Amino acid sequence: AQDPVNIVYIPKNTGNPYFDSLVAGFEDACKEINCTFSQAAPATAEATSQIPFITAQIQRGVDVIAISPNSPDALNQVLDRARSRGILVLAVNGDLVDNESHRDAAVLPVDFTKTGPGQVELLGSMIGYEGEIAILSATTDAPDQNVWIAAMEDSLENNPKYANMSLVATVYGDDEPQKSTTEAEALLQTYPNLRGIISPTTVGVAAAAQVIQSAGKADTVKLTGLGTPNQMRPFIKDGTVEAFQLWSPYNEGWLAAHFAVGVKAGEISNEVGGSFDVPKLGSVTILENNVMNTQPELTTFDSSNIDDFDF
Amino acid sequence: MTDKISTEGLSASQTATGEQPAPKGAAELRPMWQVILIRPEVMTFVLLLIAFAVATQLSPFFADATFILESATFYVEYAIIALVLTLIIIAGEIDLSPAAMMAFSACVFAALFKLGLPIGLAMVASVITGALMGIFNGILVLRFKLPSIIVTIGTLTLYRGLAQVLAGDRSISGFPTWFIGIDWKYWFGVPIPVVLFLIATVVLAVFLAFTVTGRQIYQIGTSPEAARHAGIRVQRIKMGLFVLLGVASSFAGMLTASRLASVRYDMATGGELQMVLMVMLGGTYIFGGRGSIAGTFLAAWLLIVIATGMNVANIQITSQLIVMGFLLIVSIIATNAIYARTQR
Amino acid sequence: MTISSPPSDAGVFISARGISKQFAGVEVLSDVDLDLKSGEIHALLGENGAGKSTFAKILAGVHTPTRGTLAINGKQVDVGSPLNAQRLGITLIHQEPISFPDLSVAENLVLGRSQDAVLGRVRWADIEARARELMDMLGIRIDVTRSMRGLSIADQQMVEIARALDSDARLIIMDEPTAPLTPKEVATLFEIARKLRDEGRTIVFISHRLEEVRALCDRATVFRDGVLVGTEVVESLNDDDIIRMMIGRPVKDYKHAMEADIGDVALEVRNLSLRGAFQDVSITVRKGEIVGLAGLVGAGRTDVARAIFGVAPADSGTIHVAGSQVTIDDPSQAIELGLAFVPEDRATAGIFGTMSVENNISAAVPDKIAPRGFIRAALERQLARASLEQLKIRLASLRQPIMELSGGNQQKAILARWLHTDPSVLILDEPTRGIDVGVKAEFYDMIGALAAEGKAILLISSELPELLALCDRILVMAEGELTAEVLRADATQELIMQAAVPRTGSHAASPNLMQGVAAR
Amino acid sequence: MSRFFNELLHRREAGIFLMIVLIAIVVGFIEPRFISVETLRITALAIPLILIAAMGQMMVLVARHVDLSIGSILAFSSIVAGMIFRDMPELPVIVGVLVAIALGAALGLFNGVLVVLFRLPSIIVTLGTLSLFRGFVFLVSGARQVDPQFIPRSLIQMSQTSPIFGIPWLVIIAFVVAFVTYLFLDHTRLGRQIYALGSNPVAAPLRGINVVRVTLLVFSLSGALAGLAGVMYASRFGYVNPGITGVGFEFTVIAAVVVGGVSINGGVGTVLGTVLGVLLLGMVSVALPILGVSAFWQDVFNGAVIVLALLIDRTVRERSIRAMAEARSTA
Ligand SMILES: Nc1ncnc2c1ncn2[C@@H]1O[C@H](COP(=O)(O)OP(=O)(O)OP(=O)(O)O)[C@@H](O)[C@H]1O
Ligand SMILES: Nc1ncnc2c1ncn2[C@@H]1O[C@H](COP(=O)(O)OP(=O)(O)OP(=O)(O)O)[C@@H](O)[C@H]1O
Ligand SMILES: [Mg+2]
Ligand SMILES: [Mg+2]
Repeated sequence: AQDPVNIVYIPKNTGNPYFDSLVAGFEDACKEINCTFSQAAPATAEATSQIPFITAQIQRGVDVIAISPNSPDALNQVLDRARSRGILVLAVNGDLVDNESHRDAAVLPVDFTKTGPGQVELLGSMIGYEGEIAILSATTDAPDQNVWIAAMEDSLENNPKYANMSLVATVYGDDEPQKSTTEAEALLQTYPNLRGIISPTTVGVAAAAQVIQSAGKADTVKLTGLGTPNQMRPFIKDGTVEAFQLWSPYNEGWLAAHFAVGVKAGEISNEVGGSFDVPKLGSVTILENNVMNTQPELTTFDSSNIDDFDF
Repeated sequence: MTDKISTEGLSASQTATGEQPAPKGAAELRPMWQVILIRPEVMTFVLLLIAFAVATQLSPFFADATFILESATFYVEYAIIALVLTLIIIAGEIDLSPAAMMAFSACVFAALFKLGLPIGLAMVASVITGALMGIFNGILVLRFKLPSIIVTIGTLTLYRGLAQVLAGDRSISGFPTWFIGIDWKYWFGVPIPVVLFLIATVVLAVFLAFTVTGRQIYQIGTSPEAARHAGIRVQRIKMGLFVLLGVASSFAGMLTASRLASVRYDMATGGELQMVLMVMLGGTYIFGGRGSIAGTFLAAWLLIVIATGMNVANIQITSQLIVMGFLLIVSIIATNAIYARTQR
Repeated sequence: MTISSPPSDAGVFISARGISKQFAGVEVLSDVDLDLKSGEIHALLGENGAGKSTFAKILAGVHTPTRGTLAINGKQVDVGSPLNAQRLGITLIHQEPISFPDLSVAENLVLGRSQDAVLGRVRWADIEARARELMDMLGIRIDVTRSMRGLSIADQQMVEIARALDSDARLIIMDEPTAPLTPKEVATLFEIARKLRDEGRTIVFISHRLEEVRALCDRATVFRDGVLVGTEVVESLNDDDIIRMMIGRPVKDYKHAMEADIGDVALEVRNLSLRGAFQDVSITVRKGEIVGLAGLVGAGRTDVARAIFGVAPADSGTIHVAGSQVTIDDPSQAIELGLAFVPEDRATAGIFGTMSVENNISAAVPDKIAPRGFIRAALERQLARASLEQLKIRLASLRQPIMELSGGNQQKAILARWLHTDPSVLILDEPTRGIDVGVKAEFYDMIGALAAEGKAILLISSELPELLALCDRILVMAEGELTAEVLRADATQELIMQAAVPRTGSHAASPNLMQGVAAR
Repeated sequence: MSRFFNELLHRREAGIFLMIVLIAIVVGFIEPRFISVETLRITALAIPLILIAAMGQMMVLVARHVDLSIGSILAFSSIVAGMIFRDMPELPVIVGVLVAIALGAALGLFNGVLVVLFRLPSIIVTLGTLSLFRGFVFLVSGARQVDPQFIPRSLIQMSQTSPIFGIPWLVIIAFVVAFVTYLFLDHTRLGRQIYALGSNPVAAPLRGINVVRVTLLVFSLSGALAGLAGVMYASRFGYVNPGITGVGFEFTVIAAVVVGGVSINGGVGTVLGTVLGVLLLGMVSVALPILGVSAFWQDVFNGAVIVLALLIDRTVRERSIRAMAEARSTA
């Protein structure tokens, strides 16, 4: 048969549990289809830290580079070079926002335009669609989060269902536990009537959960956001958090591997509007900007299903 | 006028002549091979050879000149700064803030450019910012006589903070195409940043080894007191070096900006460690007075080979951190030991 | 002067046999045999650098001897460390008082004393009470709770003495304790020392002041160049004997230099003052003249020299070089004006230790070796070689690190450095300190020759014979002020010493001293 | 003259205290909600980690050294403790705690040994071990985070429940550590030897101070306290991440200690001053978000504060040297 497709995945940084699950998706896929997989992770998620790794992978002559980019634009040059050597470049889990032409395709978990409204709906259902709410985000310029926050603001303003909910603050914890914690504490203190917090970032939602638990305010302040089940499990179990959302990072790896192998084998053509079948996921359509989603909606985790997940 | 003091019983003036081995105090010369071989730079060179051999063994993709030169472009930005840092450390000071200076001056450059300033002026402003930060470091160290190592830990936090305040978490891009991608432009088949590094090496090496100021840098580092007594303008030279480092950081920042086509406040985070590592690994004595540009040059290539080799061999970053930390400590200990040995 | 009581017949407390010490291969003590008896005050005498302090430090466990043994009460001991010395009953009052500036006076007194467990509680009240008692005993009024920082050297020395008193040490070594003290403090100290002797303890007393030795000590041992020359009962010695033992030749052998043709004023400083260092110092040095600056350690002579040369400029006063007033804020300016300065602290302010001899020699004249900014090795070599011959510097190679040279040869290299600047004024601060006798003589020759060439020389020295032999005129400083100016013809050691010893209360020179002061 | 110096030192503590009050008033004026018990609680919770590590760092600085590796030591102790909780849940919690402290002490000792054995400046040694120890963190953890579900409930509750006056255990432990440090430094011979060593390292052995022992001790204590802070990290944040935990911690701690009046020239520093320094920085970090100031300013503030504290230290020192010179001329 043909040589296996050589895939490398470069996560944002090492030691990030979220990406462990994504890697597992790749690994499992390559057990079943014709590919070999490796990963190379920088120590920090700083903008340039992935560049030496990309260069090294180009030199190693891999067929596919899948990457969760640390910067929407700092990687343009080096990714262009990878593509000029015939390497298939996939953005996974996060896109090169506004620089989509520097990668071949993107595998994103869900349609990001639905994330914001989905979160608002979830929180609204917890607080009876009424009261003050706040957002605890990552950094002020985090691209994905900003897209979601914009969508949240839009829903709150324009959807009459949320007319009684008011967004009183958006704060940023920089994805650092210490800063996220102090920001969350400041929210509770500054807004005594706060009913709910949305934290669309894994570090933030865990820190906020810890703060609410410490303050003993689980009854008055509801929290939701995007988190990993492992990170949030104790808070679901003790009732600090009723429900939160995410998608399956595992499926991202799974899909990316199938897509890459398919393209390399000429079975899938990377064209907008095309579609192909992936085992377990069913039919996947290539959307505008060559984006693929692993699932139509966010997965909601609560006490009923959290033990089914381990990532 | 004064007649000679009679020094009966003392015949020193008669016995003393020229370069005869003296009886007391004038120790034997060390053999020439020792003088040449027992030098930290030799250790660096040997390590470089070993690293090269190991990397070639580890990965069949490593031994490729084009690849190594291309990979070198990420590290020469630090290496250029490390060359200037070498001068500062030889002069008996240290500066841990250059990575932060890189970030802040690059942010100034990008922010001004975004404000509509012509790119040339923005570059000038960035260089001036670098120089000002160098002056600020210099004033704290020289005028207020604060220990440079701890002051620059303060200013490194400060400059990085300013970069963050100025640029936020956004990455700033949109530079004209001629500015972008200097690492993909070549002179004589070598990427321009690497050429610049080579030029800086030669210029600084000549400066340090053959000019009066270069000599005085060694003298200042060996004994600042004695240097001052000998009429050397210690403060002026040290201030010059701090400013030069600020300017070099600004240049390196712009090289990075060109390579990435974008600027963010977190540029070169943690780079100070790498720079210090290059200088130390090159055998420059942490207490000043000894060291060479050649050593830093070799050490820069050593790091390039190690990092590139490990990357291309897919060795996990965890091991890379340990190797780097270990190298730093071992190189300091070895340099120290070698110098202690040649003290007498 | 009181006649000391004869040494008691009690036995030997500590005996040294064959004690030798090398520093970096240089032997500074050779085969010293000495018995110190219980109940005696034993003087150690010798020129600067003779090895007195080194011997004292070996007794006190600060240094370990390269060879030789110590025995206490006949039992051989290995002192090893200061802590162990303390356990063995040996206490040293260091020549430079040891102080921990950030700790209180009381704490400085007890630090390291207690043998309690290290985690034992510190009883501040007891410590302070005891400290006050000791201070009262010594008649000094210091608040024992204040920090040590800022105490005068004299007070620091008294604290050290108090510390020694508080111990039940059998052997108390005092290394030049009286140098910074006032006569009254010296008297108190002597009283206490005698009391301790009468308790049967052994006291070793190091001093350069023969009259003190005569007043206090029972026996005296003289060192010269690291060798023990002899031990005698003090009463049996006269000053000439002692000096002869110290310098190895009769005093008379030092001959006065001849009058020379002295030219125009080369350097003049008027009313120079630096807060906390010296006040109102005026000095004139003419071409061809050697002017001495005498004084006790800490009198401020070095500070004056540093002020003239711009190392630590003065607050007020003026400096004139060759008749015109100048500003000197940095040594580089002084050099341009034709000044040169050989500092006393050769190791830190003179040499570039790890750099080659030729680099050291050329340091002050970069233009001569680098005509167009680039150093030409041949020129540098030539320059250095010329100095080798002129000053008879002994070394193995010009590329040798200068620290490998002996002190005397290092000093010659520093002098060579300055001669290349062709200075009109040379300031020499203790140029012969730590230099062996033979090389010293060479230095005297050179200094004389330089003056003969017409250079103006300001010579700072703590060795009176040296000043008496070389200088046309000697200025004396005490506590930061000029106290006397003595012409060669009138100069005697006594006269200078009297002006140099600080007076309590006022600094006015005594009337009979004034007679010796020249009116120039 | 030096009374004046002493008073200045004391005034230094009074000065920090005043500054804390001043900042509280100003912030309270702009944002009245700041003046509340809740602020006290948040501030109290923001400081225990820093306070405990600051006690160690202070001892190191007093001995005229510095320890830049505490962030990595904290992470190492924290991750190992976390792994023990995760992989050996049957062991009592205290085992993890003790192991964390012991490991911290061991890494600190390693720093000390390098400093003593090779006579290297501690700042360079610990700059090296800062990255070396971080490497160890990744190595032992396999770059895997210890998730919240594995952190024992009882440990988490240390930062939530209180034995008295609603003050969380974590805070109480931190202040107990500070008090014990005070007793040790001010009332034991060994403690005083640390000051003596830093005040005059050359003379210290002449007074029978075992320089090696004291140096190893301060580094081990600093490591052990960083280790303790590591467990407290797990308690406070509920998980341990090899890449995030403790990064940049050393700068915060050094800033706090230097602000508290501990001199980098050794020999000077008090527990009270350090506590106040930690409080000051802790309060500012709480005040910034309440005022709605971007977290970006935090670094600017920390950096400026380090530089400023050094300048103040310098001025005080210069004044005392001048006082000394004057004392000499009027002696
Ligand atoms: N630690 C040391 N390292 C090297 N040389 C030393 C050291 N200590 C003393 N010496 C040298 O040993 C010799 C004897 O010095 P020592 O201090 O014993 O003299 P001294 O008789 O006490 O002189 P003074 O009267 O000036 O105090 C001197 O030449 C001195 O330079
Ligand atoms: N109280 C003191 N505290 C600290 N240092 C002192 C004190 N007194 C004197 N010194 C130091 O001793 C050195 C010698 O003092 P100074 O230069 O004033 O006198 P000198 O007459 O040249 O003495 P010397 O014979 O030692 O050279 C000075 O550099 C000074 O710093
Ligand atoms: Mg002596
Ligand atoms: Mg002097």
